[in-house]
Amino acid sequence: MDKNELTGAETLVYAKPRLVNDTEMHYCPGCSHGVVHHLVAEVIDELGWAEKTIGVSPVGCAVFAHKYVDIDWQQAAHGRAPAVATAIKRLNPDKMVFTYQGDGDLAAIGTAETIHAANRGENIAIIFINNAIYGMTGGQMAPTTLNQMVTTTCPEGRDPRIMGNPLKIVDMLALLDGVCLATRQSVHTAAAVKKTKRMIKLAFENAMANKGTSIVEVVSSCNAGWRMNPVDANNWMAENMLSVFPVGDLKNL
Amino acid sequence: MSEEISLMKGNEAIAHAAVRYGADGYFGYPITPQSEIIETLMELAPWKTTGMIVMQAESELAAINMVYGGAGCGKAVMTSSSSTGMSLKMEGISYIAAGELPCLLVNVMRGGPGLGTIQPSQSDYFQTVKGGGHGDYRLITLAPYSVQEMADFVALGFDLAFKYRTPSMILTDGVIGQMMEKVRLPEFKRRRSEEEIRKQCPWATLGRTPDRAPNFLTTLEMDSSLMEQRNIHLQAKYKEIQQNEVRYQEVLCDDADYLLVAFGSAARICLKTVDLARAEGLKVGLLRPITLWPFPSEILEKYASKVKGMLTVELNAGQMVEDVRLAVNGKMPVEHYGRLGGIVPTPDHVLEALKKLI
Amino acid sequence: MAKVKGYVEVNTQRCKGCNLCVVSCPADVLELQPREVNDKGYHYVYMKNPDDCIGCANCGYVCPDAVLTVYRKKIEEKEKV
Amino acid sequence: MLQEIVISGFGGQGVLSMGKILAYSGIMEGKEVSWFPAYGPEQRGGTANVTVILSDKPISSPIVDLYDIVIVLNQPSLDKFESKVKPGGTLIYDDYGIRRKPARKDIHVFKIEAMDESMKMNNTKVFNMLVLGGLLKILPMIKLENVMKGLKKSLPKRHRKLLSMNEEAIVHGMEIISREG
Repeated sequence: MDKNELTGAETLVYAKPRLVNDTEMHYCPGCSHGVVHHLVAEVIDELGWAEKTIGVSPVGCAVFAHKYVDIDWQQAAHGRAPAVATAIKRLNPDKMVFTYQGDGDLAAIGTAETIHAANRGENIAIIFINNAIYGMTGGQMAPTTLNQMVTTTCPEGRDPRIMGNPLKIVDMLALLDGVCLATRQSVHTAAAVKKTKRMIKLAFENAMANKGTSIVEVVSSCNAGWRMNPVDANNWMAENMLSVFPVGDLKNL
Repeated sequence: MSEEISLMKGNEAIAHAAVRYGADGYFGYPITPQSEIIETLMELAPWKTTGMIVMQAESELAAINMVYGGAGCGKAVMTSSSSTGMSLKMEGISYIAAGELPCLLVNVMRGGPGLGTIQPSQSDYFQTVKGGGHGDYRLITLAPYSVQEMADFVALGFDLAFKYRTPSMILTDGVIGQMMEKVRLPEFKRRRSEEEIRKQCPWATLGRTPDRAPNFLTTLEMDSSLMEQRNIHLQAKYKEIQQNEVRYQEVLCDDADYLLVAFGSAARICLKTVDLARAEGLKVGLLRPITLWPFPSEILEKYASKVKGMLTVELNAGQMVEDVRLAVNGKMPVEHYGRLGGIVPTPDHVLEALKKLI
Repeated sequence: MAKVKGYVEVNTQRCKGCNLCVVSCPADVLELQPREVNDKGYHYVYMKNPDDCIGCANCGYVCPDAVLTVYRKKIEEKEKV
Repeated sequence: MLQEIVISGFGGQGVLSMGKILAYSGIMEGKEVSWFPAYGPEQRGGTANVTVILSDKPISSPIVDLYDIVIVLNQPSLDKFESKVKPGGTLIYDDYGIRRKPARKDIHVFKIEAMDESMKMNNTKVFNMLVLGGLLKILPMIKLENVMKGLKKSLPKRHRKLLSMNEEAIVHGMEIISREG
């Protein structure tokens, strides 16, 4: 059978999400960010909320998120996305407001904003990309870097006696009464991608239903920062990261 | 302006005026000597009446970034702090200026540097009018010298901020913030509807609509040639503000041999010094910059050829004096008198300093 | 008995050759071009064994750059005859 | 008319609120007023003082060198402010806990035993109103009816029931002030 017999609107099963525009993403080949961007765009489109969604992008690799997904965005100062989102949501309670943050932004410089927004139960969704490294600045240690993992600022591997242990911030956030959803997912297989999409959808629905703060952590790979090819990086992530950051719901009210 | 006269602190007047202006949100963190602003707002509970949101943030960093978020939606939002807290906010203020967002900032200054003292000071002049945060930006800076002006400058600050899409700062200190005087509060104004905001601020991130492309607010531009264009645009706007928005007050300047130049609380003190000096037959006037940026350089230059000398009086080691000297450009001597670290000079102290100059 | 046939359309200019789709495919349909590169210099993906595609769209889900459009059609046995 | 007044005592003695009532009363009388406290870190006890200026003309500096009227309610305040009375001005003090009495001869000195009196009345809360009464007796710059209006304005609504008690204290304060020397 040739192409013409198979392709058409009625046989279409997967295509670029409608809210993702034609701007080429700046991410490295194989980066998890692109996959999660698509999920965010698909969910907003499926919910029909493109006109009432405001995204808050971070400082880090996702600093250009606003270029790729056709909704209104604000790009926050490093770590402050939850504070920015707090104000947007409080001042516009009928909008869907979410942040999209990396591990440095959310779990290092912005720890206070993250915890306090969640503790207040701000009606926002937080998409948290945890790839255990600082990608944009060239591969330095993140708060979530695994023990013994090598980065440019722990070239002999992270030593927990000196550098502390990987910060399980979503486990911490799950303890807060303001949080209605704290879940950890990944996007390294098609099945994992579908599950993550369901949880992002739930988080966005929670935000609109004013149920409190929802956090979706996506354990991700950073093949460039890890100095691996994309396939090896995903495999390494599955073998090493998921034991420290196991997928599953930490809280789902 | 309402008919009723109230007696209140400058800090309280700012809170009342913000609610009456129809502000949409206040985000702050307590610090002396300005905590009455958030305390009064919490007492007024405007979310029950006008719908204005009042939030105690977890830090000054969070507060200024909440302002960024709210201002990015075209809302009339504000924050307040005092010196050391304002230092923490400076990064956010640079972002707000770069993002061309309107908002109102209030700094009720205390003595520094460091944690310093909670007593009144004017030592954040440089921080406010020369930068503070990084990059080439400017803050419209209003210096009230009475409780009435504290109330009035809320509306003025917001209006200028929206007119030019740039942050405004009310730069005041513990004297004006803590003192009580008579004040006539402005009439209540309705908060703008979302429709009105969308019309006034087409750039606001309120959710894309089919008739426009998505709005995004970012201050990052990796292409230096585009970043230079952005800067040129900002500078053109600042030039326009300098041409249109200079404000000052002249007190008995016409026949003056000597001019005191002072803003805010120091200007109040100098008002009395002028009286004391005139009683002794000294022809002394007061020129009070109301906008510290844009600075009233032209009027100072005009007086430079008429008076014998100028004395700036500041609650700092000599900051505004640099702008006065630039304005008169060496045509005549400009001296400085100031007290530091939270000490407020009295009118007699100023008179003594003035006599040394004469 | 019905059989499922799939087709993967590749936006070759956007492909960054990361290979994630290739390893996600349960039917060994995809491969990176061994020699050809696109304008960005990447060895883009193509259907090496198009007849084996079942249109599961796994490749599409894991592609970070939305390069792939996936189609699937049920085909009756009789058509095959 | 220009009256530059400082009231100084321990925190909790009602120094700031007495100043506030005085300022409000001034407004009711149609005067220009300013009220400027010496503010510090929140502390129970400690010392407190407030400068109140009443004037027929707009007030220039809320901060002054010397005062027309100095009201001191403890020894540290007396030590600090006795020298700040303008020659010919007025000093009012409560001698409760005072070991070193005012010494200046070029000013008018009045004593009011408001602390003792309020303890006798078993109501130390009206202490500051007794002092205010004493001040108004010797310098009737504001009519009593305007003081009462000012008092009403400055009291939170939930405390309005205390109005008559305060009025009685003001009137009583007028009776217990006496000139020294």
